[in-house]
Amino acid sequence: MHINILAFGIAKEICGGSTLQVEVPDHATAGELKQLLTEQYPRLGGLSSFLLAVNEAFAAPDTPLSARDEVAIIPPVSGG
Amino acid sequence: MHINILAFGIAKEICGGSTLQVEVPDHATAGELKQLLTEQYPRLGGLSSFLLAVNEAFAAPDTPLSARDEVAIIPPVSGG
Amino acid sequence: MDIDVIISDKPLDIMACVGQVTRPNAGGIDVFIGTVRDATQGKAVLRLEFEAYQSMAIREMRRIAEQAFAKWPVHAIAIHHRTGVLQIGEVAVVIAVSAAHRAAAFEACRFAIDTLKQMVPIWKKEVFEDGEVWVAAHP
Amino acid sequence: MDIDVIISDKPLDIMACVGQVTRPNAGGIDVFIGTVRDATQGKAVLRLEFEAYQSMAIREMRRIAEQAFAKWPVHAIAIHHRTGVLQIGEVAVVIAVSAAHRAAAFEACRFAIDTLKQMVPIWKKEVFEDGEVWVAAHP
Repeated sequence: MHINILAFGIAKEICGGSTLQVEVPDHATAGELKQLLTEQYPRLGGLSSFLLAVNEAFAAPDTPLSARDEVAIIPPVSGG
Repeated sequence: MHINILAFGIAKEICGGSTLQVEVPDHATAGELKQLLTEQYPRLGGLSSFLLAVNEAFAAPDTPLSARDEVAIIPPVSGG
Repeated sequence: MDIDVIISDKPLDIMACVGQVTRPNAGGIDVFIGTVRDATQGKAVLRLEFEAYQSMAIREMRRIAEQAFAKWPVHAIAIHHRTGVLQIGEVAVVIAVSAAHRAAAFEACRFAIDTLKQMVPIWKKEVFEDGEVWVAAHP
Repeated sequence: MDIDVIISDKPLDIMACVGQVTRPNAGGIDVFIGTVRDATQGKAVLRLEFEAYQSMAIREMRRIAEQAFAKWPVHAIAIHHRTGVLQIGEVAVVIAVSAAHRAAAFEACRFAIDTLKQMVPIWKKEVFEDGEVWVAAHP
């Protein structure tokens, strides 16, 4: 299935845009998507950390994904 | 010697005015004056605490007094 | 729970934030104001740029306020965060917390800014004379 | 040391106090605002009256700020206290502390209000429907 992904901050620069589409197996998890993104964009692996959010909440590695989810790449935050 | 004393807050009410004059022996200390005030105005002894200030600083009991000092009765403070 | 959360690309109004938490039964209000510093680790900063994942950031800010209500007896919490380009001295964040007694206001306000900096999806880019850096991105 | 101390019988201006500590090298400002609460221990308060031993109170407030400078790396401290008759919701005290980093600002501000309440010769009378009480005067 296709997953639409939002990218913010430095992730937007690494991925070359604020939205991207990634093809994942059906029933893929957030952890598997993170793995796939790190392979596709190796510079994500060089960040202090990065998390995925699914539907506006931080996602655990075993969070299942569906094609309608809003997924976002969350590099280290630095608000305030 | 005569000591001029300022009274604030509840001490002003207990002593019946914002200034009073007390006669103390020459070379009297702040501790001795406090004792004398408590005898003269027994309700001061009923306060949670009271301190004397000499020349705008809290005075230790052995602080010596002179006739030109600005002495103040400081009942429990409650600013802020 | 009396929570006011704003993300705005317009200058923040500190007194509006304080006004959101002012209550006749509040004895103390603690306010934290985060401003743009002119230097970081000795290097002159020209300006900052803040970017937010707005919908999620609003959720997370609200969640922080809810957690503070669960931990301390507070009356109201307002969290206002700025986005976009900020010049030196401009206000990036204002957090105001009111409570009957000051200890709760101080502790909840400190908790809110500490947690915001750890959890809320907002990113800050420091712009220097010779380049730009996304803060905290790299080890 | 950058210290601004005021005792005034006019309404306090919160933003003026914040303005006194705003600096381009400050990243965080913590502000404590003490307001007149509408009740104390469940009893309705009509108004407060503050009296100060003004000259000594100014000295003590300045001393508190100096102690805070000795304890924490802060940039500027402003302590403004109101005197006279205050209605419910009015501002009795504003303390603002700026620092490069927020921990120092929070801790110094908390220290300043805690110490002010213990040491500064200012007295508060609570006026109720049926009488008046000098706060903390009696055990």
